Amino acid sequence: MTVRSANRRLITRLLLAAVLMFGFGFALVPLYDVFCRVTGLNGKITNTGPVEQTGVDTQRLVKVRMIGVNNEGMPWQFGPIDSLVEVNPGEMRQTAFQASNPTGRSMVAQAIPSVAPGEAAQYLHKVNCFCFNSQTLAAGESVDMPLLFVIDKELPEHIRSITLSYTLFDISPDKTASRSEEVQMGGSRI
Amino acid sequence: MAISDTTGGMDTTAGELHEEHHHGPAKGIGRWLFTTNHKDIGSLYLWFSLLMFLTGGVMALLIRAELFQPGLQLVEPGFFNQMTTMHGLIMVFGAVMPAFVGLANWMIPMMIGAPDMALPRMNNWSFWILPFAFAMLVSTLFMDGGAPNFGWTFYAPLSTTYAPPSVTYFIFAIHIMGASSIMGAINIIATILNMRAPGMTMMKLPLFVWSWLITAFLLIAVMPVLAGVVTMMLMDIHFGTSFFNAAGGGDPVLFQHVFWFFGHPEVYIMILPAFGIISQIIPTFSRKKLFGYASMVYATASIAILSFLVWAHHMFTVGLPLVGELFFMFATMLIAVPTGVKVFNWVATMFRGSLTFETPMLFAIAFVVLFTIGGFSGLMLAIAPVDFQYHDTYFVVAHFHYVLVPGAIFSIMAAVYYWLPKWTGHQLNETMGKLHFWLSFVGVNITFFPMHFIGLAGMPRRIPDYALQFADFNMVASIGAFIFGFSQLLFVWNVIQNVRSGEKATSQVWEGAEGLEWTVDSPAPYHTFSTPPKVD
Amino acid sequence: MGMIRIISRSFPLTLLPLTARAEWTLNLSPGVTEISRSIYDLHMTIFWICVAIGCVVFGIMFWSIFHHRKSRGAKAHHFHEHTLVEVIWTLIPLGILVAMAVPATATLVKMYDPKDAGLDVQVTGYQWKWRYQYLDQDLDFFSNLATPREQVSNEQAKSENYLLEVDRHLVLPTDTKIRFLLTANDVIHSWWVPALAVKKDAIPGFINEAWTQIDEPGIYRGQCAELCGKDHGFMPIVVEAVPPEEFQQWLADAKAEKAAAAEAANRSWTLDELMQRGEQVYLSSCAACHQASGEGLPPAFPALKNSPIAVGDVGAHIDIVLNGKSGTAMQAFRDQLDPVELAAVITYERNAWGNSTGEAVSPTQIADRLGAAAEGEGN
Amino acid sequence: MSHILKRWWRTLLGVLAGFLGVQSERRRQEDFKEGRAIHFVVVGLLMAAVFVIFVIFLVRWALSLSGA
Repeated sequence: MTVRSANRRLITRLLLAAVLMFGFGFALVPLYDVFCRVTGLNGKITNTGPVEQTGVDTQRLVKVRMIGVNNEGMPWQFGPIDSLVEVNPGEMRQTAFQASNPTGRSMVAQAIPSVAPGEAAQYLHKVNCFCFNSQTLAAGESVDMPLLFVIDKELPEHIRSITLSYTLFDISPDKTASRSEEVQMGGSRI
Repeated sequence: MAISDTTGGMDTTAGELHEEHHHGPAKGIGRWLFTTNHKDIGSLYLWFSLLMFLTGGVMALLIRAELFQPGLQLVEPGFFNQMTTMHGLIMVFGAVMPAFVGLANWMIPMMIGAPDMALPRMNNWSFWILPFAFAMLVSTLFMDGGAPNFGWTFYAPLSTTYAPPSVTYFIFAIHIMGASSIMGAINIIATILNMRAPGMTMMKLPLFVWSWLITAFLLIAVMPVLAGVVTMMLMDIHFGTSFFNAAGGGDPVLFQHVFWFFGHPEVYIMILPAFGIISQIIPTFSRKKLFGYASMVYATASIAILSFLVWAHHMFTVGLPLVGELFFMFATMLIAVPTGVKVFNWVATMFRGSLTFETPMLFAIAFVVLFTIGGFSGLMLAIAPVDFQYHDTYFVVAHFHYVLVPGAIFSIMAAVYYWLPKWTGHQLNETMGKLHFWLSFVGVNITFFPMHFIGLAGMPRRIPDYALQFADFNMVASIGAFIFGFSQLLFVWNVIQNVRSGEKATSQVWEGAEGLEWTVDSPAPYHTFSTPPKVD
Repeated sequence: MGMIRIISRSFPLTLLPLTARAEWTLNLSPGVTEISRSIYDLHMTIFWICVAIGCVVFGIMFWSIFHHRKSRGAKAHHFHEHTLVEVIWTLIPLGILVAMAVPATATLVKMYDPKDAGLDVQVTGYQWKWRYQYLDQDLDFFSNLATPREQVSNEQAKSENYLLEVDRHLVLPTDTKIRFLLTANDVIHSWWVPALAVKKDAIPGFINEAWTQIDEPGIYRGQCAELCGKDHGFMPIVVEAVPPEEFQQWLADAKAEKAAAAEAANRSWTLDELMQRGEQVYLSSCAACHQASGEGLPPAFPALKNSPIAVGDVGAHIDIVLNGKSGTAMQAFRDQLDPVELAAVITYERNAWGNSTGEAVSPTQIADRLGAAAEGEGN
Repeated sequence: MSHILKRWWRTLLGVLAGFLGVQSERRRQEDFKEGRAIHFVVVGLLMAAVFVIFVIFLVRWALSLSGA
């Protein structure tokens, strides 16, 4: 085999390796999700939808701290009805967050949930949550947004307190429009 | 290693690639633009990296000048952040990496008895796209909204949703640099695997070549990941995806995972060639073979794999679960030792040798001592609970500057002084070389050692102004930085003087030097080993 | 434009105008919590281990540099391998590190155990200030840098706690386990108080937890530890630890103060009063972006001087201050400031730097706007 | 058969030596004469996976000891 053809073969393989690694970079995104689901790395809740009731563990009482956070530039008034909910593992519990839009325009928001400690995320099962969908509120409108959840009985003993936070992001269409306009004008964030 | 120049050794190597090249260099600018000669391209890389080193250095001095005293004196906070970001990017991607590629271009073919790099034309491209990448990066300084200001680690969402418009140019610059590095790495691998002179088996490769072979594989593995992460940023910024944007279901912490998946091997990319260089220089001036060559090769090779398993030790404070913290702490500790003890091999090489202390050796010894100090602080940083106090303080700044300045940069300077007589044909001016060394050595320590103290005392990284209890050591560090910075002008002067004049160098140059590169004339002819040497 | 802004103001060339000189330290602070002390112990242990290894390695190296130099007639010996020695010098450090891992793991496990906290405090990072919410206590405030800008620009002598002082301290009880719930409003911040050995990233959209139990009353200062934009260096943290009884008293006082502020909104304010108050509020809450001169830092931060908002329709001006401007760095200040402060700062912006509208916005006007929205919530 | 096994065994030993960072010149000569690069890469990747699993067990063990 001549050096030239050996080189060509090697280049092909190495370029292929580079392309594969580029793909692998993107594959890290779903891999990370899987990894998070297994380890609760980032406190994302992955258990949603209907749940089978298998009895309540009345021996334990878990404190669930509810938090509402507004992300930058979000003027809604937003917070839980009950800041602290005490619940037995296995018990289905209904609570709600309140939101009102004090501005003079209609806005769309998306609530993003997060759980601390992250380890608890896989044991917090949300049957129904306002965070499944985006919320639209007209000017001055307000709404109670329900949340139905169960804490799995398998929750490790050492976790006695769970924090469930919702961060409200403004995803109103006019917001995106105004931002891209700014980009076109060459200006940055004003 | 016995070497005999045989004339009939054209059996396997690439004489065919060079039919058109049996003449000297072309004249004028065209020589440099269109050159496919590994020595020319090596020189281009080295000059380019020197230019970038000085540019990044000016930025560092601006940073240190601002930090000379508490209060804002010279620049505004926004511009300060642009400086820290550009300094980091330029030093990592513009100074250290191209310098190593330049050394590889010059030396690898000569060390393995090859007439040139395996892919000379690609070699030309991989250099010439670099100036464009950096021109684009530096031009962002003059754009509306300023240059990237989110740190060289560019954490989202500061670098996406909250970035200045110039971030797009930054992303393209990173893409080009990545392409250049990947092409360079492919070329180096092909050269080492396919172009060795007959008899130059893998077992006989000099350690510099070995370390570069492994580094090149690392580059091919991680530069595409970096390209991937900046592409995701680009899509988040312009195409409405949500890789790192929590509002759309993304995760800013994911950015850090992907970045450090690239970033940790990148650390080794910047230090393995340095290991190689030091492993060439210390034996030469100890007049003794490297102690534990086999161990060095094996350890370096295993780093290539294991360095992928410890990335999250850069992110102990992001809120990893306990299991994650422990995993990355244990893994880091276990991996650190086998690599760290390579320092012992260099010491053992010097032990019972016959030592002389020419300029390259001085830089190499300083490397061993100061790199080890950087290694020690690295060990301290590996302990997760303590890292909660060290993380993102000047202690970390001290740590990685000890690894990169008296580590990577000193090794590059050692290499330049070591091989310069071979390149120019002129003996080194030892007096000037030593003056440069001592000023640099003193300057580096005055600059970076106090940073350990201010970090432990509680000063965060990347701040343009600080509380009064940090004032004294910041002043000391700034003075050191100016000593170090200006002493590099001596380096420039030394190199230029050596190119222009000097005592005629012999082909062996250094008394204890061994290896193929020392069998050719000094200066090395434009084409070396057109006829492969025979290595027994 | 605005490529390199050189501050042309005073550049003190003398080395001495630091009137206050805090004591400098070389080492980590042992801190005031059990965790911070065990971290300090770990730090010192690993430090001395490194020193010991360093002494041995560099000792041998310098010994051989001295004795095995060619100028002293040293001849090179030709050994270049000894596997057993290499194995030994690898295993010894490995053993030491494994020994270190044991206490490190124990400390880490403790740090990750926020069980049975007596007080929950939500910490939210903003560009560039911190917000503290005492959950269950109905107390919520922002903590801004208190160092005057003149000190930063060297027009005034620097105070003792330069850049480490805030307008409102985070007051915490001693001998109580306190849990922090950390998040951020915009970019990633990191809440760090060295004396408590708490450093945790505050990430937008995510919640992190950390805890502390302070043993000694005192004032402990820290800073944001994660690059978060222009004023990353200007968002300090001040924790004031007081005995539990005193903490209860402080809570009661703080709530009373809040009620009094609401009361103050009902009385009438003159233009001068509002301007005076407004200037203070402006400097602590607005000047970081819009600059004390009102000229901003365009394009990122627009000027207010002669701006259409500040001299135009007052309703629009109130709206943007209360609700922020979506898609920009302009925050909603409705929760950050009370009605008096809001009215004062809007009045100030409409009458400072030659913006002579002569209009005064009254606190009641603001309170009505806020109240209307609150009623709209439908309870 | 036993010859192949022996070769893989030698490769495995080589990789482990790499992870420890120590190898003797004699062994290295043997590895380079008889071994094949691709074998070392494959075994190296496998052993990296084994290393990960080993550390995971180490973590679990440490946690069970510390009672968390």
